[in-house]
Amino acid sequence: MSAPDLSVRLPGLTLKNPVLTASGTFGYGLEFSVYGDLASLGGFVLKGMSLAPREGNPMPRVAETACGMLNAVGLQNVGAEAVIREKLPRLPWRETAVVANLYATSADEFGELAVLLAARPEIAALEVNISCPNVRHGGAAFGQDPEQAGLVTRAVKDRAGKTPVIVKLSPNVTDIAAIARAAADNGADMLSCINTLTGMAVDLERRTPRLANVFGGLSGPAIKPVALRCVHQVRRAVDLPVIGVGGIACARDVLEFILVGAHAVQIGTANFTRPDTAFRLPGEIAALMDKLGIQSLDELRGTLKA
Amino acid sequence: MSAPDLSVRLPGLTLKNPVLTASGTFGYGLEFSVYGDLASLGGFVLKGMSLAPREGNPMPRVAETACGMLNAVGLQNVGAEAVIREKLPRLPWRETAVVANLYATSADEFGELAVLLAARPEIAALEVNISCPNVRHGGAAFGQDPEQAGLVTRAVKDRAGKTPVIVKLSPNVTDIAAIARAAADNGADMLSCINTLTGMAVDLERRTPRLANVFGGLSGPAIKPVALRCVHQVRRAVDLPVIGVGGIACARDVLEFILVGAHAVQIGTANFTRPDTAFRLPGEIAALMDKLGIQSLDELRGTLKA
Amino acid sequence: MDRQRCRTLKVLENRPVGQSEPASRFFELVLEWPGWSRWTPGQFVMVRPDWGAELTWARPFSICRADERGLVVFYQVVGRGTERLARVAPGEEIAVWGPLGRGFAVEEDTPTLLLAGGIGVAPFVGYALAHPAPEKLHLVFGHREPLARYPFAAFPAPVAKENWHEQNPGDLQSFLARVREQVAAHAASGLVLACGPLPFLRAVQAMARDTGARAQISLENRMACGVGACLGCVTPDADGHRVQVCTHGPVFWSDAVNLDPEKPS
Amino acid sequence: MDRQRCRTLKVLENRPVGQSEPASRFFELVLEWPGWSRWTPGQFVMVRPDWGAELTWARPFSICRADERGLVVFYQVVGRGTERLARVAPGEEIAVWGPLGRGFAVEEDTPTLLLAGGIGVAPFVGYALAHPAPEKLHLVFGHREPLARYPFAAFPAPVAKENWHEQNPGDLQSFLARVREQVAAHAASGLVLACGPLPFLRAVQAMARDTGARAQISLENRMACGVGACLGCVTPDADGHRVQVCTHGPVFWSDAVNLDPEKPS
Ligand SMILES: Cc1cc2nc3c(=O)[nH]c(=O)nc-3n(C[C@H](O)[C@H](O)[C@H](O)COP(=O)(O)OP(=O)(O)OC[C@H]3O[C@@H](n4cnc5c(N)ncnc54)[C@H](O)[C@@H]3O)c2cc1C
Ligand SMILES: Cc1cc2nc3c(=O)[nH]c(=O)nc-3n(C[C@H](O)[C@H](O)[C@H](O)COP(=O)(O)OP(=O)(O)OC[C@H]3O[C@@H](n4cnc5c(N)ncnc54)[C@H](O)[C@@H]3O)c2cc1C
Ligand SMILES: Cc1cc2nc3c(=O)[nH]c(=O)nc-3n(C[C@H](O)[C@H](O)[C@H](O)COP(=O)(O)O)c2cc1C
Ligand SMILES: Cc1cc2nc3c(=O)[nH]c(=O)nc-3n(C[C@H](O)[C@H](O)[C@H](O)COP(=O)(O)O)c2cc1C
Ligand code: FES
Ligand code: FES
Repeated sequence: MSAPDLSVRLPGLTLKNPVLTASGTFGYGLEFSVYGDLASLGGFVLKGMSLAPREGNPMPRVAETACGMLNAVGLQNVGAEAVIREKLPRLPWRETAVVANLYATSADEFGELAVLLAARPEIAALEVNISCPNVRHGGAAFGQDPEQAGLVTRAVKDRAGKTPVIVKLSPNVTDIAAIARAAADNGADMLSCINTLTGMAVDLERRTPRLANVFGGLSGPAIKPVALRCVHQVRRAVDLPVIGVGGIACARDVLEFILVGAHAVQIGTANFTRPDTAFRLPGEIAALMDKLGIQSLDELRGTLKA
Repeated sequence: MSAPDLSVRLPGLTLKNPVLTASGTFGYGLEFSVYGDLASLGGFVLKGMSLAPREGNPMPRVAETACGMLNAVGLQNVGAEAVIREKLPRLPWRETAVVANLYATSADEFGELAVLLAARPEIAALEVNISCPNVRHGGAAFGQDPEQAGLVTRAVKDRAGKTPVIVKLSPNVTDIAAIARAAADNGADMLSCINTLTGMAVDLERRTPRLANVFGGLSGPAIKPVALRCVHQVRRAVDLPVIGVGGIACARDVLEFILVGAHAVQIGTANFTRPDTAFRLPGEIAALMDKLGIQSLDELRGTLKA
Repeated sequence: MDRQRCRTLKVLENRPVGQSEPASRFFELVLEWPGWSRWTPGQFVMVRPDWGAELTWARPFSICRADERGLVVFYQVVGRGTERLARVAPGEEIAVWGPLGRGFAVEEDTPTLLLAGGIGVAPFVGYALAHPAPEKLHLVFGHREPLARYPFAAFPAPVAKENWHEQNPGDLQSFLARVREQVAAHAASGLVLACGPLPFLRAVQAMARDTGARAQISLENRMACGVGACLGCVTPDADGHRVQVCTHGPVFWSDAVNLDPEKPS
Repeated sequence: MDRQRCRTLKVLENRPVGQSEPASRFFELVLEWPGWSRWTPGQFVMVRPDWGAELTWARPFSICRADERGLVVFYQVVGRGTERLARVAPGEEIAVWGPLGRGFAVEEDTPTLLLAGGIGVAPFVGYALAHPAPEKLHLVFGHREPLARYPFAAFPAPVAKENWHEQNPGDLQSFLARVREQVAAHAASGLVLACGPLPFLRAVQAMARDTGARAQISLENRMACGVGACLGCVTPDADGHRVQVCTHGPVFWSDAVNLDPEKPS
């Protein structure tokens, strides 16, 4: 049997395999380059960036929970221009897809970011973060209202030129399909889901929240069932490729998301459990496909009998 | 130091301790009576009941997930009249609070159920399940729309006489505070939160959902951060006692919910990890309070510095 | 009532059976005696090592044997829970509740056919040991792994026993033909008891229906609580009502349950 | 680049130190040699036994010693992760990545003061063993548990060392007074290195400021990734920018970081 075909065709973008890494969990890629070959990944999504530099939230920002973690980093980043200047030139963008993750507090600002990043040859796609629960302005608010989600999507798409636009959805909504439709109707090329679930943890002895920000985003294996559900609902609601994110830790998890209809996946918290997790996955996926007698991801994608 | 005071005063109801068990995870109490003394609990909530008997969803109905489980039982129950006839007479209701959990597909039906159950001396309170993700009609739909939630609450409250009414909230919403306010404005005496998160799991080899119903409700330690967050948000939004539910497994968990503002708690999935979990908790809570130098739950409740 | 039915028991032994390789999949677990006043073969226990919160449920296992020397469970490693169970060392403590459910009928004077598929042989060991007239018992055992991996030698001598090793295509058919022959032989005045994989139980159910034999089958539905509360383990009964396997079973009269797979709605 | 920096290493030893009771809280973990080409005392490793998914993160530990015989970590059991780590048996494999972060300055000709609080003594063992002129080192060690539980005897003989056992109220003050005295003594031409609980580091930072001593302190912020990616471990630097302790530290010049607790916004 020949090696299974792991490639993924997306609008305006072909990935050598379905393994991307999730924004905020893989730095600028460079932090992980000693643990594996960045070029071996399907791609990686950069830490969320804004127009101006942001210092993020105070400490503590992370807490461990049962099969998961909470974070309230609050989008600390050096700002888009510094990323362009200092990080992009160092990335192996000709060999793997480098995706920019955008955060802003207004549709206009999102548009400005899109102009900056879409102009960069290093950037293969823009991922619009309308789902961050850890910032006071914008963030999840855009992702929780179809109209706002549509406006932001349109603002980015209009200024992204040929660079494909991925809209990242929040699970903290009553009806994720409605947000997905709004994004689709306003020009999104792809959707990624999910961002984190809003959660909280407390320190009983100190009688304080475990995060200075009180609320944080829950990620990790704990949320995988919610992520699978969201991917399934979104795939049934709109006819766009979906990138599955949430609790993915092993090759089996990846194929489960493909089975439910995802085109590709992003690895988040699992990068922390072992920094070479993402690098090991393409090989492990191929081996598992082999074992299951699956030749290509297309053959598996969306074949769930439901 | 004297034994800590575990009692909880609720509208129309005093509990000897904050430990209730959650609907659907403790049968009719009787299933657990060989594992402990039912009368030693603060109370227990009966399996959700409807007017007519229901056979629930087909198999498989449960799946294990990371630090949690999915269920899609679909409210199988023998119907309210059979419960009243066959189960209530066998329960130690003079010694502990027996709470009826109500499910219906319309506000009128909810009202009818309320009439039946509120008339029973065995029943200490009614819990209105407007948050079940596992049934096609009603269920979560009522819990995801403030107006519907208000109507159902009103229908039950109007027919419940002196029996206190607890409205059980769903976490599968954009704004849980809005639902909480709707319930409060329409006469709810207390709120319980949370019911399960909608999730999904799949069998890669068979290419099928792991639940015949496709979607199910996620419960267990995995969801504790979401439950704590919801209790915190709801307590800040309305001035009603809240019963915390979601992933509670040990005395520390219980006190964390009290710290965030809950009056009492319900133990769900943890009843499955060991059938004597709930029975052991009151003693373990007292021991932990002792260790922390807390004399009464009132002293701890809602004292989170946030 | 015995309010101590959920106990923390010390592991006395936990070792691979019938093989020496580290990759063993068959284990015998011996726990300290839980002090039960009574149990019936075919009943089961829920077992939960102190494995933390990642695996939510305890795991159900048939009682293989139980006497003053200890409670014995015989298990096969098939997934995450049994893998972790296999790593538990003697001296560690694990939570156990039971005996649970309804066991097999014991009829002293009735020729009784024991039909076991694979690890389904486990409860019949205790059944045979506790039976007042083991010479009335006839075991027909079908297995895929070498015989030494199963507790086949543990049956008392008076039991008539035969084993069918499925190694080649066609072996399964020979085994089922033998089962059919024996079910027919026990149809008039005997009792048939079966434990094994679901397709095997379906076959036995059909044979019992065809021959009119009185038969009991033991189901292994997935269980979260083991005590009748979660309604996760239900099976449709003959009237189409969904009943809990953990409390109404796991042993049912074969005409009392509907084993056809339910269609997802 | 060495692309093998995340390794699965075999546990050679993992045993309680300085006591025989089972309830031991201090352990020495020896792992097979990871084959590093280079490391600096004060650097750390992330350690993750094969404990399943319930505990999400690996745990950071200072490198206590590292040479061809193995990688040695010295740890105190304080929570769920270290409890599970303490149960790992020799022969098991655990994931380790490192060496991580920036270690302590080594200045051959400079009298160097090592200030250790409790388990914070761990990295100084390797520091002293690797130092080209151990006779220039002076260790002041404050501890609450009996001395035998810490790797105090492991320091090479030329190191001047003194220990302060905090048993009674007031002992802490005597210890801090001695620390202040020694910091002052090293202010003019020495180097001060400190590792221990945060309040202790704050005190050392203040003393260095007051006396003008050149000092480095090692921070132990909570870490999820250890590689600079999660931004969970940040601390404000002197300019108020939040920098990752795992990559910019864990060892900082004491005037380069702001240790005042941040106010929740
Ligand atoms: C009443 C009863 C008695 C049993 N007696 C024995 C016994 O004596 N010896 C023994 O080895 N096993 C017995 N089993 C089966 C045993 O409970 C399962 O093999 C075990 O729970 C699997 O746990 P796991 O975590 O290793 O597998 P999982 O990781 O949970 O699953 C691994 C695989 O096994 C399947 N599986 C898991 N649980 C069950 C189940 N309950 N029924 C059918 N398939 C399942 C899954 O679908 C999956 O394919 C019994 C089951 C029941 C209900
Ligand atoms: C760079 C670095 C080097 C370290 N070196 C050592 C060492 O050599 N030996 C050693 O014993 N310990 C060392 N630590 C601390 C060690 O990492 C923690 O004790 C450990 O992670 C606790 O894990 P746990 O799961 O047992 O505790 P948890 O269950 O996670 O927490 C238990 C308690 O410890 C506190 N805690 C947990 N992690 C940390 C942390 N990173 N910093 C401060 N408090 C924490 C929690 O707030 C809680 O009160 C080091 C930490 C860092 C960042
Ligand atoms: C520490 C941390 C930081 C994150 N930062 C971002 C971010 O900047 N932008 C974004 O869109 N998502 C961010 N996320 C969300 C992840 O990209 C991902 O959607 C989420 O963690 C769920 O995936 P997982 O369960 O695999 O971690 C962050 C997550 C974590 C844990
Ligand atoms: C098997 C099962 C059945 C349930 N049935 C009901 C029900 O009938 N009515 C209801 O309001 N909630 C039901 N629930 C939800 C629980 O009462 C509880 O809200 C939820 O499980 C979260 O708590 P936990 O994490 O402690 O389990 C059920 C949960 C489970 C696991
Ligand atoms: S296992 Fe819970 S009802 Fe049978
Ligand atoms: S631990 Fe992740 S950035 Fe430092």
